[in-house]
Amino acid sequence: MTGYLVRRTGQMVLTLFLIITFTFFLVQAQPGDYASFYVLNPDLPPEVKDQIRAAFGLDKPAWQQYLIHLKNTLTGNLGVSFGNFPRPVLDVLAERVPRTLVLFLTATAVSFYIGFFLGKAIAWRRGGLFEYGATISGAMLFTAFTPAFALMMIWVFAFRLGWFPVGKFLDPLVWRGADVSANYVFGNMLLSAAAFITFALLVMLFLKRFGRRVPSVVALPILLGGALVIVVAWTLSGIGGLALDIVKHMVLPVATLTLISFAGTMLLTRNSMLETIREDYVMAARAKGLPDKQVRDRHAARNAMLPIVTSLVYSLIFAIDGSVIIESVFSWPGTGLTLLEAVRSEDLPLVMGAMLFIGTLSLLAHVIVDVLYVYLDPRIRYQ
Amino acid sequence: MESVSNTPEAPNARTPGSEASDGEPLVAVHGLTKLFPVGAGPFRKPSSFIHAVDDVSFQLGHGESLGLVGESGCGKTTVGKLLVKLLEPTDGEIVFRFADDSVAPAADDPWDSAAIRGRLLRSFRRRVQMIFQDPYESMNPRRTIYDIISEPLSVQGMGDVQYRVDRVLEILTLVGLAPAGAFLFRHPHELSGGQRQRIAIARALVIRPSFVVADEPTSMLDVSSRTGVMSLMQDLATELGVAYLYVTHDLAVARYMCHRIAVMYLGKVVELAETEELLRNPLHPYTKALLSAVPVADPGRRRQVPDIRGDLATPIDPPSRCRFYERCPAATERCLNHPHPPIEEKTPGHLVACYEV
Amino acid sequence: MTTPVPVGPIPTPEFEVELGRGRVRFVLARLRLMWRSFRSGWGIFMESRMGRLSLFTIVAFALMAAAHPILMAFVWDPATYDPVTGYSFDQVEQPAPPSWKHPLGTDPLGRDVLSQLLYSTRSEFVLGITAALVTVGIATFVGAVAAYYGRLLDAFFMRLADLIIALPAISLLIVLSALFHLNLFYLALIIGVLGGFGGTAIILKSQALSIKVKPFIEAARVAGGGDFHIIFVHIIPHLLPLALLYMMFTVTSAIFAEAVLSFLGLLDLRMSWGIMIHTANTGGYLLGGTRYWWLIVPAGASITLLCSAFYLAGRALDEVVNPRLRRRND
Amino acid sequence: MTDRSDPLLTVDGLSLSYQTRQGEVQAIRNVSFELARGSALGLVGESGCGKTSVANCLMRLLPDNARLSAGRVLLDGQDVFLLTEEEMRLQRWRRISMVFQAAMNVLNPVYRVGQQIIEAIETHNVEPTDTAARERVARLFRMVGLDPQLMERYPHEFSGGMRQRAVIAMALSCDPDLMIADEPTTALDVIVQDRILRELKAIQQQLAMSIIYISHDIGAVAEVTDVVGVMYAGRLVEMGDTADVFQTPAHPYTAALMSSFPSISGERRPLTNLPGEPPNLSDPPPGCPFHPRCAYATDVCRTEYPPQVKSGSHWAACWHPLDVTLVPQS
Repeated sequence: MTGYLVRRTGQMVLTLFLIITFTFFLVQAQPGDYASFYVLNPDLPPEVKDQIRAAFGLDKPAWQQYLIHLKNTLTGNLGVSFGNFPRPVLDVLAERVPRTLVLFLTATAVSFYIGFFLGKAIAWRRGGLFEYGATISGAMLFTAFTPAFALMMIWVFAFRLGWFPVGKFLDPLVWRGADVSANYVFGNMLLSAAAFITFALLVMLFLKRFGRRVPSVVALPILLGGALVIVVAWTLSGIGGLALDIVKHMVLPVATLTLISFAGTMLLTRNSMLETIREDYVMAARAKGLPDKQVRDRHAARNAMLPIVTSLVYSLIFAIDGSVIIESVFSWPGTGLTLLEAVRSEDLPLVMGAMLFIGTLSLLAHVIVDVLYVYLDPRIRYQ
Repeated sequence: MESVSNTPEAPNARTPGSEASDGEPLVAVHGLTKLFPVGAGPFRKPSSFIHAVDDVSFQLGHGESLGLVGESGCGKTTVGKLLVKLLEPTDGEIVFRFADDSVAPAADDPWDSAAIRGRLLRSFRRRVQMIFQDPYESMNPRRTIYDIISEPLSVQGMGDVQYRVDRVLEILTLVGLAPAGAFLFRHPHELSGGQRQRIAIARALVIRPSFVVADEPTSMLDVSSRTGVMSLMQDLATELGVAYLYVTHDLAVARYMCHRIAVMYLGKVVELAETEELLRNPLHPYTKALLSAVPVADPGRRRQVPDIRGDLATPIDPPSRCRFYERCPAATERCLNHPHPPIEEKTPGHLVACYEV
Repeated sequence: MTTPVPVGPIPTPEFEVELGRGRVRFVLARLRLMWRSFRSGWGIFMESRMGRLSLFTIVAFALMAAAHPILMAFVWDPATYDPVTGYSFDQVEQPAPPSWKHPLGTDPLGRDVLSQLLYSTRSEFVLGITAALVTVGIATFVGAVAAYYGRLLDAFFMRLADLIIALPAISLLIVLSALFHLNLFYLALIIGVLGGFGGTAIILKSQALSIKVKPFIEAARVAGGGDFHIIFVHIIPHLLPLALLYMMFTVTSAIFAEAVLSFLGLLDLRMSWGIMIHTANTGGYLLGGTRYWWLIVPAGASITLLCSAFYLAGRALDEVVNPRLRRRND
Repeated sequence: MTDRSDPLLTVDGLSLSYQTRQGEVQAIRNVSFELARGSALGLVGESGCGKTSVANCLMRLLPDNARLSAGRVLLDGQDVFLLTEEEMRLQRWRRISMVFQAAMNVLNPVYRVGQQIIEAIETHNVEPTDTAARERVARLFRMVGLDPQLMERYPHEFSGGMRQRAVIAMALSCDPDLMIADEPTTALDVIVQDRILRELKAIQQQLAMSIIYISHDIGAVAEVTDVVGVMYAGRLVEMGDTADVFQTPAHPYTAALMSSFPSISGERRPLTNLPGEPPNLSDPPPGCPFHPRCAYATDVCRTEYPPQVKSGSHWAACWHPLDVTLVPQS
C-alpha cells in the first residue's frame, strides 16, 4: 500500500514537471519569443529589463533558458509580475491561492455531499416524478451556462433580494479604519476552520472506539459546542465583524459553484447505485433482514461510492475550472481571476505561475483521491 | 427413452491410436513447462513464478481422445492453450504429425510447435482447433451465427461467400441444428446453451481440423443438453477422424468421452491410464481422493470419505518435493526429501508419479 | 436479482433466407438484421422520457440552424439582419425590445438577436460534432490499441491520459486562446484531442480491456485471425456504443467551452451565443436584470438547453448501452 | 408456538410470473409441498425450471417485475405474503436464512467477513452484547471448519471454499428454523464440494434444522436430502422420499434426468439423450409441459395437465407413470 502511494506520488511529481515544461514551451512557441514580451513591455524601467535578462538568460538559446526556468521554478522564483509590478509572482499567488482553495474546497465538499445524498435516494426509489425531476434539473444545472447562471444568482440574491454583496472579497466601507489586513483576518479564519475540522475528526474517531451501539446523537451536541466556542472567540476578538464581511462575500460564489457541480456527482451516484443494487451482497443484506436504510447506506451506497470517489478527480477539476469562471463573474480575487487578468494583460510570468498553481492544485486533488480510494477499498489496501 | 441411438457409445470400442500413420502419435508433448511471472511490471522483474504447467509429457494418437482431469488451477486449461498456440511454452516441445500432410514444412516432417509462425501458423490453424468452455462468452454477441462459424474460413481466405455459406449450412446440419438456414442470421443470445455449444463445435470443425482441444465444453450446460453435446462430439470424432484433448474437471464426463485420462495436480500429471483402468484401479493417492469425492445419485450407496488433507496449495514457486506432499495421506520421509517423483509406468499403460506406489 | 429467462425452441424461422446464387439477398438479410437491432435499441431509447425530450430538443435546434440560411436568402434583408454587420435603422434606441420586425429585439449594436441566435446554432453544431468525432476517433483507436497490446504502449497512453485529465481544461483553453487566437476549427480540434487522449480514452480502454479477455477473442485467434482482424472486427464494434455515448458528452463540453471562452472575449469568432452574452456584458446590460432580458435569455437558454439535450441524450443512450441501468429486465 | 408435528413450511398452489419485454414469464406454476421440522428437502431441475424462484418466494425477496398470481407460503402456519414488509424483515434470517448461489459475490468486499455476520446477529438481537456476538461468530466458524481468526479478514482474502463456508456460517448465525441452500457447491471443486456437503449434513442433523437444498446435481441432492422434488418448466412434477424417487422414478423426466447423468461408479451404462429444449415459459405448451420431449407422450398429454398419481408420500404428475405402483387419486 505504501509502495502504491509512493509510486503515485512519484508519478504526480513527474506530471508536475511535464506541466512546467509544457507551459514553458507553449509560451516559447507563440509568435515573438518569450524575451520580446519582457523587453518590449513599455511599463518596465530599463534596469529591470536588464535584471530580467540576467535572471532568465533571455539572450541564451532556448534549451538553456528552459533549464534556467526549471531551476527558477523549483527554487520558487517565478519572476516578477508586470501587472502588479514590482511584486514577485510568488507573492501575488501566495495571497490568492488560499482564497481559491477555500472557495472550491467548500463548494466541492458541499456539492459532493448533496450529490451523493440525492443520487442514492433517486436510485433507491426508482421511477416517478422525483427521479425524473431531479435528473432533468440536475442535468440543466450541470450543463447550465455558468457565467449566465452566476449572473442570475447575483441578480436575484444581490440586486433583487439584497441578501448578499454583489461580488469582490470584502466591503471597503466595513474595513475602513481597520488596523488589521484582510490577509491576516482571512488567515486566522482558515486556522479556525482547520482547527474545527481536526476537532470534529477526533471526536468521530473517539466515538467510533465505543462501537456501533453509541448513538450518533452524542456527536452532534459536542460538535455544535465546538462550533459555538469558535464563534464566541471570534466575536470577542474584535475583528469578528471583518470576518463576517468576508463570509458574507463568500456565500454567493460558494452557493453558485455548489449548484453547478452537485449534479455531476448526483447523476453518477445514481448510475453507480443502480449497478450496485444488483450485486448479490445487496440482496444478501436484505435477506439478512437488515433495515432498508442500512441496506442502502452500509451496503449499496458504500460500494457505489468507490467509482464515485475515483471520479472525484473529475469533480475537483470541474470545480477548479468552474472557480475560474465564478471568480471572474464575482470578482473574487483568487487564482482563476488572476489567471484571467494576466492573460488579458499578457502578464506572462503571472500566467505561467497561475497555471503552475492550478496544475499543482489539480494534481494534489489527484493524490488525495488516490489516498481516499485506498482507504475505502480494502482490496487495494492489501495489495 | 427415445433416441437411444444417439447414446454416446463406448469409446473403447475403437482401439486408440489405431489410425496413426506409421505408429507415430498425432501430438507428442515432451517436458512442457509454462511459468507465469508474478508481480512483474514494465520495468520490474517478477518476484516469483506460477508453475502452471511443469514438465508435462504425454502423447496423443490419431483419432484418440485424451482426458485431462483436475481441479481448477491445476494447469489443465493452460496445457490446452499451449497446444493450440494461444500461449507459448516456457520450456519443452510439442510436435504434431498430421495424417494429410500436404502443406507441412516438408512432406511427412513433424511440425515443431515452436517453429510455427507466419504462413505456417495459418495452415496450423486449419489443423488444430479449440472448443471453449463458456458457450455464452466464447461467441461475439454482436455477430451472427453465420459470421461466427464462417470466421475460420473467412480469415483464412478460404472460398467465396457462396462456398462459405454452403460449408456453414453443411456443418450446421451436421451438428444437428436444423433447419440450418433458420440459424444463419441469428445472434448467439437467441439460442439456448446447448445450441450455442453446438455452434461452437461447428466453428471448430468447419475447416476439418485433425485435432481439437475441448476445454470443458459441457461444464456450463444443463444435464439434458450435456448428453446431446457429448454424443455429438463422439459421433463427429468418428466421422471426421478428429482427435480430442478433452479438458475437464468432471471424471464422470471424461469417462464417457475419453479413451485415456491424465490426472493433473498443481501443474503436474500425476497419473495417466486407460479410462476404465484408471477408474477401477486408481494408484495415485490424489486420484483416489478425487474419485471418492464425486457424489453418487444412488441413495442406497454410501461412498467413503476422501482421504486428503487441507486445501489446494498455490502453484507459486513450489518447493522441490512431491507437489501433493502436504495433502497426501501416504506421505513419507522419502517424499519430503526427494524432488517431485517422475512419472513411471507401474503396470502396462498405467503411468503414475508417486514414490509410494 | 436476475429473472430467469427460459429459452424455448426456435420459433418460426423469420430469417430463413434462400440464399440462391448471389450476394444481394445475403446483404439484404444482413441489413434487415441491422435494422432490427437498431429498432430494438431505438425502442429502449424512446422508452425513456429523457431520451424523447432530448431528441426533440436537438431536432428543434437543428431546424433552427437550417432555417438561418433560408431566411437570409429569401426573407431577411442582409443589411438589416446580418448577424454581425447588420443594423436596424428604424429603431430609435438600441438595444430595442422585441417587436414584429425583430422577434427577439436587437443588441446594443443594433443587430437582430434572432438572426444572431440562428446563425450561431449552426456553428455550435459544427463545433460540437467536429470535436466529438475527433475525440471518439482518437479515443476508440487509442483505447483499443492500448488494451490489445498492453505493456509499454498501454502505460504510455494511460499516463498521457492521466496528465490530460489533471489539466483543468478551461484554464488551459484560456491560456491557449490568449496566446494563439483560436478560431472555431482549432478550438474543436483542441477540445477533441484533449478528450480523445484524455478521459474518454481511459474509459474506452477499460471497456476494450474487458472485451480483450473474453473467450471469443481467443476463439478468433484460434480461428486464425490476426491482430488487425481482432481489433477491427471484434474489439472496436464493442466500443462504438460507448463511444457514441461519449460523443454526446463531448458535444456538451465543446459547446460549453466555446461559450465560456467567447463570454470572456478570448475567441476569434464571427458570432456565437457566448459572444452575444459577451456583447451584452461589456455594455453593462446584464445587471439590468429583466429589463434587457432578450440580450441574455435567448443565448443563455440556448446554451443550457442544447448542452443539456446532448447530455440527456447521452444519459438515455447509457440505458441502451448498459443493460444494468434498465428498469425492466428482459 | 405450534405443534411440533405440524409442518414447518407449507407451500400451497404457489404461482409466480415475471413481466418482461417478451411478455409474461410463468416462472412457477401451482407448486405445493410441505416440509417437516428437521428434515432436508431437495429441489432438483435444470436451469430456468423455477427452483431459485421458489427460494426467493420463501424469502419474499422478489424483483420488481415479479407477480405472485396465486398461492400461499405458510411458515409455522403464518402466511409470509400477508406480513408487512417490516414484519417480514424481522422473519428473514431469524426464521429463514439462505446460502446463495454465488457465494463469491454474497460477501460485501469492503467489510470484514466477521463483521458481516455480526451485523445480522445485532439486527435480530440474537446476542445481548458485542462480545457475545463475536463469540457466536467464532463458534460458527469452528462449526463450519474455519479458523475463528479469519473473522478479521476481508472476503477477497478467502478462497472459494472458505467463502462458501463463511456464507454457511452466516446463514446459521441467527439459529434459523429453515435454511435454503441454493446451489451452494456449484462453483467448487469436487473435493471441496464433498467436504461442504458433509458439513452441511452434519450441522443440519446436529441443530435439528430444516433445510431446502436446491441443485441441478442429482448426486449431491441424493446424498444430502430426505425428501426430493423434481421441477420442470416451473412445475413440481414428482416428489417423494429421496430413496423412492431415485430408485423408482415415476415421471419420465426424472428418469431421463437420472440416466443422462454420467456416473463414475458401477458399470458404464449408456446415457440417455433428452431431445429438444425446455419450453419457453412465456408461451408454455398446453397439457403436460414435458410432452414435446417425452417418448411416452400421447394425445391426452398434449391437451390436459396430468393428475397426480400417488403411493404413500411419493407422487408424480404424469399420465403414463413409469412406476406402476403409483395410482391416480380421486
